[in-house]
Amino acid sequence: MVEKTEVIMDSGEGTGPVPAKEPAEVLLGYYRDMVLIRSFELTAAEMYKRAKIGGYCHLNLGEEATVVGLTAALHKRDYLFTTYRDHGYALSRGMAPGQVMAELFGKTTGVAKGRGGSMHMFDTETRMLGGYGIVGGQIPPATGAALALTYRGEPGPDAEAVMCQLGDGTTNIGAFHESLNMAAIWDLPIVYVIVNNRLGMGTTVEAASGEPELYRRGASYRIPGERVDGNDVLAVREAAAAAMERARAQRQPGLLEVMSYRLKGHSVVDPARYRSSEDTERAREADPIPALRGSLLQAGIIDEEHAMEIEREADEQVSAAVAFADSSPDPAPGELFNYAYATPVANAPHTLPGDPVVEMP
Amino acid sequence: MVEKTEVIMDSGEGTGPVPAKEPAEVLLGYYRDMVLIRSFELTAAEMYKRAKIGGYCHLNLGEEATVVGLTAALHKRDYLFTTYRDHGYALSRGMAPGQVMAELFGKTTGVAKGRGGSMHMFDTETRMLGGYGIVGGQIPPATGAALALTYRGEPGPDAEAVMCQLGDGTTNIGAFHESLNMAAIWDLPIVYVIVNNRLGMGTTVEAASGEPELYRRGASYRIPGERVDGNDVLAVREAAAAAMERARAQRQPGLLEVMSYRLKGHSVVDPARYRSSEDTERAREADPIPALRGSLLQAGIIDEEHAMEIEREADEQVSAAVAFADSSPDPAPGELFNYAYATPVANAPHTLPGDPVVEMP
Amino acid sequence: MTRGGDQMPVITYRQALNDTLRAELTRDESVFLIGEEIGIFEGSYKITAGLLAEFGPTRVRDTPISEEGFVGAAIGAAMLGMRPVVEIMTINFSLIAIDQIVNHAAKIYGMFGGQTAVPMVLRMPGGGGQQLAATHSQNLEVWYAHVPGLKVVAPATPADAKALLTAAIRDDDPVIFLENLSLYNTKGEVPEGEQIAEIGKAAVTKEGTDVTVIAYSRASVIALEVARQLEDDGVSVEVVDLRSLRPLDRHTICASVRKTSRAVILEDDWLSYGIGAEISATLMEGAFDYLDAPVRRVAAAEVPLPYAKPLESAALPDANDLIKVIRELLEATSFTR
Amino acid sequence: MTRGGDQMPVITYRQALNDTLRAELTRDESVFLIGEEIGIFEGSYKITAGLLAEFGPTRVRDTPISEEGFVGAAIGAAMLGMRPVVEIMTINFSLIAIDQIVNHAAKIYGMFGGQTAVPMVLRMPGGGGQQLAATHSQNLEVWYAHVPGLKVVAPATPADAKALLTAAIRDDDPVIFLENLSLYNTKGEVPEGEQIAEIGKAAVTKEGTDVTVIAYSRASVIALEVARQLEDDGVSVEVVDLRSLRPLDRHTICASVRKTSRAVILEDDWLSYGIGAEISATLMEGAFDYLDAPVRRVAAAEVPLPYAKPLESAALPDANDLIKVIRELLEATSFTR
Ligand SMILES: Cc1ncc(C[n+]2csc(CCOP(=O)(O)OP(=O)(O)O)c2C)c(N)n1
Ligand SMILES: Cc1ncc(C[n+]2csc(CCOP(=O)(O)OP(=O)(O)O)c2C)c(N)n1
Ligand SMILES: [Mg+2]
Ligand SMILES: [Mg+2]
Repeated sequence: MVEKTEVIMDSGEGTGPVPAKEPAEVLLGYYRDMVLIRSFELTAAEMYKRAKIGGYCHLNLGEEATVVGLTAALHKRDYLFTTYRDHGYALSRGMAPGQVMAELFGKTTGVAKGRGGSMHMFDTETRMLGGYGIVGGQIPPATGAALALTYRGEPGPDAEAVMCQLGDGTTNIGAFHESLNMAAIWDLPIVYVIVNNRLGMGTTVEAASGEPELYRRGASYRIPGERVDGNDVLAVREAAAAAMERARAQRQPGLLEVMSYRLKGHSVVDPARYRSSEDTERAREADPIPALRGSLLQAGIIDEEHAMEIEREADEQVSAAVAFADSSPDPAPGELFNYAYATPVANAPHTLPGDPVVEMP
Repeated sequence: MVEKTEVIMDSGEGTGPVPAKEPAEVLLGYYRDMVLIRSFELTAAEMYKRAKIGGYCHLNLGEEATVVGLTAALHKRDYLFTTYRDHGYALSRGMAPGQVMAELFGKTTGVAKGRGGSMHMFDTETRMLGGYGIVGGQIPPATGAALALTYRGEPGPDAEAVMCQLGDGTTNIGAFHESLNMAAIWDLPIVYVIVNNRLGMGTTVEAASGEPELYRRGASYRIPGERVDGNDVLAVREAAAAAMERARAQRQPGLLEVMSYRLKGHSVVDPARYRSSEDTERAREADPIPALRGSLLQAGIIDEEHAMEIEREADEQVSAAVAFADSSPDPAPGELFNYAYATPVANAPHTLPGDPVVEMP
Repeated sequence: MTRGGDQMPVITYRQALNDTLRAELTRDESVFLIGEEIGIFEGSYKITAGLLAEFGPTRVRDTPISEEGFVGAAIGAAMLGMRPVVEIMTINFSLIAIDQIVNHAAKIYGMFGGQTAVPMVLRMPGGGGQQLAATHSQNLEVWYAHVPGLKVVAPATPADAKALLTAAIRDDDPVIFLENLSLYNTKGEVPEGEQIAEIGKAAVTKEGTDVTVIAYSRASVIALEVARQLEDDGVSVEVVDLRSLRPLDRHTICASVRKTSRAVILEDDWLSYGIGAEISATLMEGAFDYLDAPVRRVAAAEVPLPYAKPLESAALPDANDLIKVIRELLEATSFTR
Repeated sequence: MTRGGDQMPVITYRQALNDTLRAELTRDESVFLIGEEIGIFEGSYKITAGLLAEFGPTRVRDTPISEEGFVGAAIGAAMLGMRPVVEIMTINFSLIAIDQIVNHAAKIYGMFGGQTAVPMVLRMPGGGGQQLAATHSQNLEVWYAHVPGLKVVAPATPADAKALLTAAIRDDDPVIFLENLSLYNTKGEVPEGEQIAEIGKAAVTKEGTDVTVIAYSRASVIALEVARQLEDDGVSVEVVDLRSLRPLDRHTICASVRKTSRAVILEDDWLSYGIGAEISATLMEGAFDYLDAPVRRVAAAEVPLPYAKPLESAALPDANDLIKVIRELLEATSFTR
């Protein structure tokens, strides 16, 4: 008999009462960012159904506090590498929602000119150096980016550093092991962040990992590991900021495990039938957005009306993003070879299907 | 300035006084095996110089107690997978020295019919399923062999199990990580043995591994790790036997780190100039063969004459092996396609260089 | 391959694979399935749907995301007499496991002097056209086709999917079994009962006299459609479906082109150094004197495949490209028709 | 390529590489070397000898045995503007890193819309003939040559080694730089001073009128020797050294064969789906009307290369095989000479 997947809830219960010392506008900012991601992702799912978006499309639904907490720990000069589940990071790192949506729509105005799509948000300006679709594929390049930093600057509180986000299932791939080891022996300014949403597609962490407390896997490289509640935006920010500071100032690589939940299927087309209703229920209960909303209301930082205004603003931003994407031009077939090589070179093969390969004289 | 490599001596001092309870003939057997390996390897180096052997040739010189201790822990029905540094394992697992030497000479009488050479000793009879030349390449197949065992038998003291030998440098490759994790989640009957000879070519363990106490790396999979003095044949056997028993009876995978030394260069052509003289000296002092010889003499198990007889016998065996290899036939070019496929199939491409690819009618 | 029965059921390519896996799991205890998400998730593309429930988690084994590890584990299991059928989610991810496939699975039988076979199947879909972008849309089959020690098959129809998968599972060598994302929902007649194809043989799937189109996998389906379409225009196209890329059935290819004197290759991979290059070189060597004009190749544009639909469509070969090239070829050789 | 100076020093291929690495490390701070055992061990094949002592451990960086990891790290460093020159000990081990090379290095520039280049060089020797057996003797260059986004060069001479390595290091794209174990000790004249080859261009290294031999890397050296030898017998052989496998200089190849009307390809890789297949297909398309006979290929036998010398020698192409095929070709076309 096939058992339904059970995932284990072993972290905190999300954002509780907000600390008094935290400035209201900061908290409001986080709430705004989280709500924007939520609205964006729900709209992306909708647009996928309408076939405005194609290919694979993985959402951050349920992970908003994690995403916002992590990016809040970054300096402007830090670099971020992520998985294919990257829309939220792109928004939260500062890419314009319109350009992110345009990328999903495959338009020339997309952040990657429509060439990458959902899995490949990239922007040199905001230093998000890519969502990557090959599981674990981002980890060695992120590690190499940190290596590059050791050539161009000294450690210090304002030094540049790298954050490399990955999923729980990804800790079982060789590239994870090889990269953390290099970061350790070379003292690289990088923090690896495992977003543990308890599932890699349909497989639980317990089924996939000999050591399911994933932050402990840093021990194989003497990299300090820590686990934090991913539904608590402040806790995520604090833990990530501390690790990033050690990376910047001491070139101490870090490993942070953020316990989160995926509210929906692995990608928009996955009905997640393998998930038990208890588990889905638990994920819904842990939803960080109503939790933070509640805390903000309770602390008197917002009232219901203000909250609704924030939500409406987010929806408007997303609607504007859709309008922008919709009205943006499709790339023309003639642009196909535009980014074939960075250094142009003789004899590069630029023929279309069915064109002659060599001209007979 | 380039520092010479310093390797750290942090294990015991080799075989001390032999325990009274250990039967004399067992100890003598180990000594015989170790001396045979020593003689074989010295001769192999010599034969390489005489161009009887080609390609790469990696020796077990200095690792004899490790090799003999490990194979002593195996049952006849256990499987062994090793690296390219495999001559000693082949001998000690029971392959005929003549056939091992013939493999080195590339003769049809070689254990792999001359097709594998030094790095690829293989014999289904003695269940040594290969030396492998790709670093880490043997680890996933060894893990899969253990997986196969779970389909064909129940755990128990006489169950089959797998030993997978690898080098210290090899713990940094992705395949190590992926394999140990699978062994852990699937409860496989396998013991991974790291032969830590302190060097992977010219690189020290400390330079290559974030956690240089390599047996600790089992923790990432909740696999118990242990470290043992590789110059003490009995200690190696005990530790390996205990781990193999847990693998057989409880399907508990194990990780054993055996601290050993490489007496010479990485392969026969490596003068090891990168090694400090202190380090070479230390390796020489730790040589397990004079140590065991001394202990056996001291315990009165052998006298000088007996010892010399054992050594002479080993030399004679090796001379006979060389004679056998020398007089064995070379494979004929016509045999080239003999093992192209296990299941023959239409249109298999069996042309020699320059032969026509298709006959025109 | 024996074709039997009067009324053949029409099923999808996906169903043919699923049925065959079920049949082989039932027939032979040493067969087991292994791969990512093939069990509880029922396969990324649902090829293994229902099999976990039917055969349990040891026969249908979910793995961690460790392509090199579990492919290598399948190799070791095969060395001990098991017959693993591995699903690699797509050919793009097989790159992580390719050292195990090429340096181990393909070498073990020959390098160790024929002592131990490695009977395993590596199933993997390839192909573009689904807007999966550059890293998830590749056709790297030529890499595997180049490697001695491997066998490589690429069925185009549900019937061939069944007969070639059965053959692959019963073969004692490592077989790369190439599927294609856009074929899974295609339908065709599939004979009931045991069907075992002969690996290494191409098939003439339609006879014709004016030009031979050579293709495999998805491109074979297009070739056949185009051939049928052009028939109405009075052009007689012969279609050769390679079915096996390694070994390559040079005789069938050459025999067809010696008859038609014209050849076009349709392939989904990148043009330079692709499958078509070997086909063209084979015709150079085996049909030169019969050719009325140079063999033409219709293949993908040489770029990392973009996500945006207009660019993706421009880069991939389609029926129109094939028709255009056939017409060009016929025109250029009208003197001989 | 500019050739200057009166008396050119004669140095080995190894020395040419070593000199060039030194020169580029000196010239550009962003260049660094990374790989296994390139520092304290001075390189498996001593290409980096002396460089650690000269430039220190950050410019000449030894790595753990983690091909996927350090190749990927080089990619990331390149994305931030460094210019890593990676040594992969042999092409055989590049399989472990090939996901990073093909799914990342080759894709990042195009897939992200041209935002970030990946200026890096991947040096790797290939080739058989050293009795290193099946897993350590491969010529898998066709795999890389097939992949858009990569550039692939394969110098045959010390002078080209220098000029192409310099070009590769200064190029903003990932360049696969193919060396060959049996070339390291070969000697040749190497012009002093800066030499920058043009990637993507083949060279006619000897002119001739009877037949064109097309080759690259080690095979080019053999082709030239054979050409000189046959000259004494009155056979005029033209030699085309490809130098760049991607892009492939189809024009130079076709121009030569349009002149000689006969072509033989000499290649060290396996015949089926090898480099020669694309050359033959190119000639099919670009020189068909000029050919007096089908293009012939001389390539390696399709087996995992055995260790034993007699088998290894039988499997690999050599000068005699090439001479035999040239003579066969001339004989078959004697009517036209
Ligand atoms: C190398 C590779 N193998 C398999 C896949 C298919 N795949 C895509 S996402 C995924 C699950 C990843 O799980 P996790 O790391 O937990 O990240 P999450 O999706 O939960 O964010 C898999 C198996 C892939 N993209 N790349
Ligand atoms: C994948 C791969 N990378 C590199 C090499 C080259 N190489 C052969 S042995 C070796 C060192 C291995 O060191 P270790 O694991 O400590 O084993 P030892 O040789 O000391 O027994 C290296 C780098 C290889 N054979 N395979
Ligand atoms: Mg997950
Ligand atoms: Mg070692």
